[in-house]
Amino acid sequence: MIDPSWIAGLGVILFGVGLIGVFTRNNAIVVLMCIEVMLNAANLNFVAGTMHYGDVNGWVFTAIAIAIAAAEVAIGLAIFLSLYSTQQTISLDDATTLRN
Amino acid sequence: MISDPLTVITIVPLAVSLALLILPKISGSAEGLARASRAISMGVSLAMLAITTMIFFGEIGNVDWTDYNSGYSLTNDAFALIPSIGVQWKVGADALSFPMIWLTTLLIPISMLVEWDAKKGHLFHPLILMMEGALIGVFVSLDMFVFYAFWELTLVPMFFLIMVWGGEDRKYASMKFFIYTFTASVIMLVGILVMYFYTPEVASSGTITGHTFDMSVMIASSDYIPSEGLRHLVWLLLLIGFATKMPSVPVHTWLPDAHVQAPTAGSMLLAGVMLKMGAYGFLRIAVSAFPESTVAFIPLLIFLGMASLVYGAWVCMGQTNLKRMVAYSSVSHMGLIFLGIATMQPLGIAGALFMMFAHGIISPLLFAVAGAFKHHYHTLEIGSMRGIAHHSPWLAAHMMLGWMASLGLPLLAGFVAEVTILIAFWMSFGWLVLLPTLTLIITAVYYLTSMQKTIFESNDPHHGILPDTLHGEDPRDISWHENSGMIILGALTILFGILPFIFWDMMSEWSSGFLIDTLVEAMQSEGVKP
Amino acid sequence: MMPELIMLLGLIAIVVVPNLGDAKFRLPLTSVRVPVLLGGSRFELTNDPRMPNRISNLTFSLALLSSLLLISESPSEVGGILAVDSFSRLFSTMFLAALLLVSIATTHRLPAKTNAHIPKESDSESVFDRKISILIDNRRQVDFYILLIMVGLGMTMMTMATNLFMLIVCIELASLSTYVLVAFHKEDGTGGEAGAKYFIVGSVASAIGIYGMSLLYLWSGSLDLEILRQSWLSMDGIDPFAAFGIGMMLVAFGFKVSAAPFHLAAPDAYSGAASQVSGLLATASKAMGFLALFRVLVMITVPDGSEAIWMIALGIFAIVTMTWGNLAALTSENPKRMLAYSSVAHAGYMLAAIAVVGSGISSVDQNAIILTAVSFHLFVLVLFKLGAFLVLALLETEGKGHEIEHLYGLGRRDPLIAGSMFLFVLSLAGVPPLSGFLSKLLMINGIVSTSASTGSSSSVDIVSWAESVDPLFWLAAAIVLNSALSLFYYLRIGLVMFFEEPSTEKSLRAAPSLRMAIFACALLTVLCGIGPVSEWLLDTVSSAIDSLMYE
Amino acid sequence: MGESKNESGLLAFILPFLAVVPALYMLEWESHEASILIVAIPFMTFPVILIAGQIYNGTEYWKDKLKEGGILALGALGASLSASLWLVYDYVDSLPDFYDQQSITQWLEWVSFDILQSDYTLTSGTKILGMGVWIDSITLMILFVATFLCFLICWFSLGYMNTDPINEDRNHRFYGEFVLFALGMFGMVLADNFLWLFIFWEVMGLCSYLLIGFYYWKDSAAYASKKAFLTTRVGDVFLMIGLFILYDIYGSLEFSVIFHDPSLDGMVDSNKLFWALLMMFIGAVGKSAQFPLHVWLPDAMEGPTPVSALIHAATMVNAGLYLVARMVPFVDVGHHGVPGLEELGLIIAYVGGITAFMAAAIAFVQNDIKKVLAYSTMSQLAYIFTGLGSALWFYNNDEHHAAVVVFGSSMFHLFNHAMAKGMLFMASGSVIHEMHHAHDHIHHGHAEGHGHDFDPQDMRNMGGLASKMPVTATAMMFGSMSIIGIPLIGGFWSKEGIIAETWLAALEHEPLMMGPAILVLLTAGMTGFYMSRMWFMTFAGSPKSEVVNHVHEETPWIKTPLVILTIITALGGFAFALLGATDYLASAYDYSGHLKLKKSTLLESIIYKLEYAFLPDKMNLRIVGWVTIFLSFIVGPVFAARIHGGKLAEGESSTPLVSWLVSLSSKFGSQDVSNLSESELSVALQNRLYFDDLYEGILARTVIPFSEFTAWFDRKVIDGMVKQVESKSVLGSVQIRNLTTGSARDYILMATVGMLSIIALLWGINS
Repeated sequence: MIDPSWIAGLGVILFGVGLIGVFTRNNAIVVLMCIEVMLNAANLNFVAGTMHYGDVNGWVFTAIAIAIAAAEVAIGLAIFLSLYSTQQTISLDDATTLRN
Repeated sequence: MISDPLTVITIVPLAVSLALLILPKISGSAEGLARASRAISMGVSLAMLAITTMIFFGEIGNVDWTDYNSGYSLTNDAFALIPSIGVQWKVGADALSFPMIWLTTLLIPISMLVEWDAKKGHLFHPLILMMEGALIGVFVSLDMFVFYAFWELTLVPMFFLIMVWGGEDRKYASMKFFIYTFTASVIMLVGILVMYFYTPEVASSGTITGHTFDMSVMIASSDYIPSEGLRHLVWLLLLIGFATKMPSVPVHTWLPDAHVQAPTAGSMLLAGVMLKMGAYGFLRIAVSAFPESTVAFIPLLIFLGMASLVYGAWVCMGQTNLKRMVAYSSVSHMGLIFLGIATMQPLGIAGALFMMFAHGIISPLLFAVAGAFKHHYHTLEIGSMRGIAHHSPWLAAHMMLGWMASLGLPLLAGFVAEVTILIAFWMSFGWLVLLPTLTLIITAVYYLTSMQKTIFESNDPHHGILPDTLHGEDPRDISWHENSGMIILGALTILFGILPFIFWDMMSEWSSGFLIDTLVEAMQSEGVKP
Repeated sequence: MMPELIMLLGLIAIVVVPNLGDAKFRLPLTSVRVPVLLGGSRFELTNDPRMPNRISNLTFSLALLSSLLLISESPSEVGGILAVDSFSRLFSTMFLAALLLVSIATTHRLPAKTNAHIPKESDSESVFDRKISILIDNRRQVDFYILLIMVGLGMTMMTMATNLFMLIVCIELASLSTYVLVAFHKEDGTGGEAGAKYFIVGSVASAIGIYGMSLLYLWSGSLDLEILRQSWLSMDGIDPFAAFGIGMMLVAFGFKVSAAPFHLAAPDAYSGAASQVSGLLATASKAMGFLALFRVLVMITVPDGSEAIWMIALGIFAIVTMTWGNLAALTSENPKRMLAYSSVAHAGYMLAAIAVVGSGISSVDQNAIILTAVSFHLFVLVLFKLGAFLVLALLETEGKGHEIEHLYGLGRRDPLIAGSMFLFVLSLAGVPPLSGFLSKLLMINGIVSTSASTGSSSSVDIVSWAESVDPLFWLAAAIVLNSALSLFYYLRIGLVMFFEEPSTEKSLRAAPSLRMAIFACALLTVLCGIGPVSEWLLDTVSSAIDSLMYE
Repeated sequence: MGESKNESGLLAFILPFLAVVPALYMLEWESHEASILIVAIPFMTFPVILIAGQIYNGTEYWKDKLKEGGILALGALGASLSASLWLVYDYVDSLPDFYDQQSITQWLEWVSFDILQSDYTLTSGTKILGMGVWIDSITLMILFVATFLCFLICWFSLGYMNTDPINEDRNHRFYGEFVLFALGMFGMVLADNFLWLFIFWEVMGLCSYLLIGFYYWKDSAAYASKKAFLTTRVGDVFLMIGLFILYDIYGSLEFSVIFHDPSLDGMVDSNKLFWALLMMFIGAVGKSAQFPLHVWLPDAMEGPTPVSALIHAATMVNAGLYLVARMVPFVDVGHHGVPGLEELGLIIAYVGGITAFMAAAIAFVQNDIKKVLAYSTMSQLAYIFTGLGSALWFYNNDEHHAAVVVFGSSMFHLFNHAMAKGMLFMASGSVIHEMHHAHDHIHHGHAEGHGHDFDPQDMRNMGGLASKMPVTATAMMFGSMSIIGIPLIGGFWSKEGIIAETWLAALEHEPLMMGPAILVLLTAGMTGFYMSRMWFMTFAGSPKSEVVNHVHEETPWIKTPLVILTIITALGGFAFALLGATDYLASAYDYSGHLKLKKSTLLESIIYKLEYAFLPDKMNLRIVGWVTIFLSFIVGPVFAARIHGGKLAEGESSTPLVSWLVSLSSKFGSQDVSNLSESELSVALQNRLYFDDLYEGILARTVIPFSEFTAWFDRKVIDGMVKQVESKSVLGSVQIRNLTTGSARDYILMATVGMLSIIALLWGINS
């Protein structure tokens, strides 16, 4: 069995990747994906915690977090769609009519 | 007759003015509306004047104002407003506040009268009425929270008066007025809150903070503030708030702008009563609560007073705008109040109180005159006209009287205050008196020069030199309502110059009692010799 | 759980009712047609596009009523992760009040035409399009209120959460709905962008928060607040997992309360969204964030009698936030952005107050007072912040409200609305005797009374005292100076409303329900400042906080 | 023309006023109870005149019957006069003992207060700064002078002011302010304490300002009024300081308290007292137009002539003298005075001497008849100051007899000068008035602007008026004689004493006194010259302009007071001298004196008096006396006659009272001094020794730039800081708003930075 700390370590890496991704990438979809990655990092921690403490709550958390992520994707895509329909872009740097 | 007259004179104007501001809009606007709301406002303010006058004559409440030891008179049964934090509706008056209350009720109808039909719309007079309620509220409330609320509430109607009916630069002036004084009062608020925190725990249930805003309790419990440094700091914070309102150099620059832009009635109230709030608050709260700090900071008081007085007078001389000059002269005169308090003599403090009152009737006259110039000659530029006395003899006469009163001519109200303060000042500080006294010369110079350059010297017995701003219109003298307002103020100026004891006696008694009760101990411990 | 149940019912009703029609189901093999009510051509009543609004109003009214009645309910547990007490009821009352106001105020947001017809083939293209858009608008009414009730559910549930995860889930439920609400008004092209930005930044923040939460889970093995507190108290030194976890959760909540530098999307979102929604974000959503901060910071991490680890961070962020907000608002030409920045500044004031709670020098009583102050401020913010947004909403009904010029001469066009607006901005600025003053006073009082006593009692002059006093004292100074700064732009609104020439003399749209909401806000803004109403509110808040602090 | 009408019926209007005092007498009032009327009646009248004038301006009744308020004013002043005569009558021979005297009545408790003493307790008993009435011989004398002259000059004004069309519809202002002035003067004299003395003093200052500026549209008048007010204000401010110090020393400003024991049993610090008195003296210098605050008085002649007569010659300018006279008890070491204040007497004497000489010198070159009189006033007042200075010096050195003589002479000179100068001004007013009318008469029908070049006050346009205006010429002759000090007439009886005693001090006691002594002696001769010059230029010789031929005296309003005052001037001096006025007036600070003949019969008294005047005991005094007589009686007038004297034109003759003088003036030959008048000294004198230029230059270089600097400082620096805060905030605001770039990426970046900094703060600080 893998030591939970490895799983958590993977989570840290994933979180880092996601975090760097969200502010380096310009495409809203990619950013959304990065957010998913970050959420998955959290999920890994929950899993690791469950393994470490033998507490099933972690799994429940993971499941619900996945649900949240799914909802987020659904809503996010819908919003991006509406952004695209008005501004013909989903590039974050281009959608800057609201500023200052 | 009226069981709680102070509450009545505070609430009624506020309520009526709110009703007048809101109701007509609901019922739909009509042409006669303006006239009706004007008449109602005037009626209410006159009723308030009647009440305070009856209070003075003992018809209501039967108060002996010269009795210091009886404390606050006309108090009500405290009525809890926000018991959770110890806020009450508690009113009362003593010889410190009563002259100010009477002055307020006097100036409100006069300022309405002076601008009787100068302003369009139905909002002007109700706003002045609102001023009345707020100003009286400041003077009567014995709860610090309510005091502060009224203190800030006075800004709102004045803000509108300046903003809506002001001069060309009214936007800047009203903003500056509001922000400047508000900032100072929030700083003061920090001081008040420290005082609040050190009030003793009140056992009565219902408070969540365990403290009370009751003014007398707060003042009495200032001793519980453990550190002298903190007491000084709180005193200083309070001073910032009050000195800005007075205003004292170097926090005075809001005043000239506000005055120049304000409509006549606004200026009259601003100079007549609002500036006095600063001095009143300083005595009522800062000095009462922190006598030791006051005594320790006497040099600061002298500095501020001197700076305002001397510097203000010099700045006056450099002004070319009549109203601006008059505004700076207010700064200059307010400086004397600090000097009077700094003397730590009953005479000086009573002089300061009388200064508050005398300046309260003289400066409205000055501003009424300046406003009349603006109204009838459309300019305030000193030197843009000459020989106006020929066209506007009444205006010239009022100008003469007001200017003379302000420069401290004997038998006019201002002199009483000036001479008493300066006598006390000599007794306490000796030759330092040269500075304020010599400033009286400067005062005379700028006043006389401004008169010479407006109402005199046209070099033609039958025509004045009219300002360009008149655009060839026929010059007029002031209208009957302006005139009657100014005549009342002028007559009072003379009356209180000759018979100052009408209010002086109570002020003097108050000062003596206050000094003995509050300040003497601090003077002894600080080693300040009378 | 009564309010939640009511909302659930409302949610169902709002989904079902507009679909009710005369559809009949023919029993197979018979000609008996049994009405099933769902589908078919709808009844006149259910066909009314204003129906969803009415249902929503009714739902929120009932929920608010029940919440108010239950406000002093004795605490009860629900399933181990929810607990009802007067503190949670207090906040759900606040949320419901805000939502009710928004719901009432949105009656006129979208053009709801009762005489919508299905376009015919014979219609010209423009008529065809118009008919279609009317139909779409009418349909959207439902979506909007469904989302609104979802927000309500998320928020009220969130108040009761005793488990951190539950807390986050409820916040997400509310947040995700608000993202959509922000993007909802997408016709003018800004809604989509506003929603996208708000969504992206919000999601990142909540992702960070959830990650932080997972770290806490790794650290303590449970996310129950009570257990977390126990582990925190028994923690030896500072565990990096705990510190990182708390820090990351602060980011998530910081975004909710729009604290700098997490607030950057907020002005964009507020200005892109419908004003009612912006108002909701600035009040209820912000309150939600603060509630979460209470739970996490105050309930978990405040040690007894010593300084909390986040105290300095929070103090610094508080100052940065209030200064940033006020400075940015100073020259803002868009009143919605201006209010957004002002909302940022207010978050700063409240953060400053909360920072004092963590200072370790304040007694439990003082903490209770500070939390009371903050809660009270959040409560009255609903009145005047939302009220100000509603005034802008009224302007929005004529396509305006996003430029300061649109406020020009409002005083002449509609004095009562302008007067209310002026009241709102004065209250925001903290001018007595309005409620904004009372709440700000309580907060400053909390800071001052806690910190002033730390000064050396032997100091005889100001300088030595100032050196000896706890730096927290200067938070009060920061608030005071910021309040002064804020006056510039608040007064500017008053100035342009009463002073500038309006571009049109036309009076504003009637919109009676919106006006009613505005006037209710204005009236309560005054009443909650001084007198019995404020006393009642303060008392309620205070006892609710007591139930939180002394249980 | 209006003035030819018989208007004596108008006097009926003043009868009710005059009836007030008799009525009160009938009601068994005491004179001291009625004393308040002296001030109260004018006080009630002046607003009535001002307001009624403003309202009823131009109506027939107001203009013709009430003379635009003049009749009301006359009535009020008549009532004051009667009340004051009553007071004088009651007290003139029953003065209370000075040092234990109390105020005879209290009018007003103005302000009352406590004082915190150095043991931190309040004084027991409340202090009061109130107003009461104080009576002694000086009070009575000045009160009489003031009420009498006010009444007469008001009478004169009815003829002078109301006939000049330029004053039409403006006279109510004149009369109102005139009455207000009168009340100030009366109040000042009656006041029983220094504060109220000062208060009324300032009221007079105000009226002086208002009346000088009566022709407010004239640049020169507006400027002169301002100058007068400000210059006296400088003095007043110092006077105030003096009062503060005085109050500090004695805890009161009331005469009865202070004079009871001015040394407080030797406890008074003479240095402090010296400063108090010196400060008060500066006030007196301002009010009485002495060097160096003298610059306002000549300009003050811009006011109407009655104003010059009353305020700037006969009454107000005496206030300074009155104040200095009140300093005697402080220095009178014989009676609880404080020793060591000799310098004060010296300073006062020097100021007086310098002013006397300087003013006389400037008067040499003046051609404006009123200016000559103005400088003469200044010079004569300076005489009195010199006398008072010597008196103070004597008192302080316990030279009691000399002190009493010179003090009494000074006060007596005040009386003589007031009467003579009031009359001289009225006479000059009469001349100016008639010249003006004659000029208008000649140029009647000509274009309006034509007459403006003509100056009716310029003596170079006059000459030979003795035949046209016999009454005026007579009056002026006696007036000038009194001022010059022609033996036996008016001022002679007082001036001799001043000069002699000053010399006494210089010769026998204090060499430093030599300065003032020489100066006043020289001035005596100079006075002889310039007064004679004025008279000769005006009345003798042949007419220097055509206007003179059309001059004729007419209105009785003008003649009546001239005649009355001529009699008083001519005979009053001798008469009062016989009655021992000098001693009586000095008795204020000594014992209860009585106004009575020194010797048992009139003849014996006359002989005694003459002997005393011409052949005093001490040789050096005798020399001084005769030198004075020689200079003033012989040298001055003869030179004047040589330069300006001359016969009247052919066919003109005058009354015998003056014609002898005219013909005498032509006997001394003539001398052309035109080259002298172009000398540098003469130019300097014409420019008033450049004092005005100096003051103006200093003010223009210091005060005005400094005030402009402060105004700039206030606008740019103090308010500039406020504006800086504003503009910097706006700048910061724009910059900080630019951080909201609109790109969600940047927002996320910022949030990440925020997260990292939070973690750093949490983790970094706590581990």
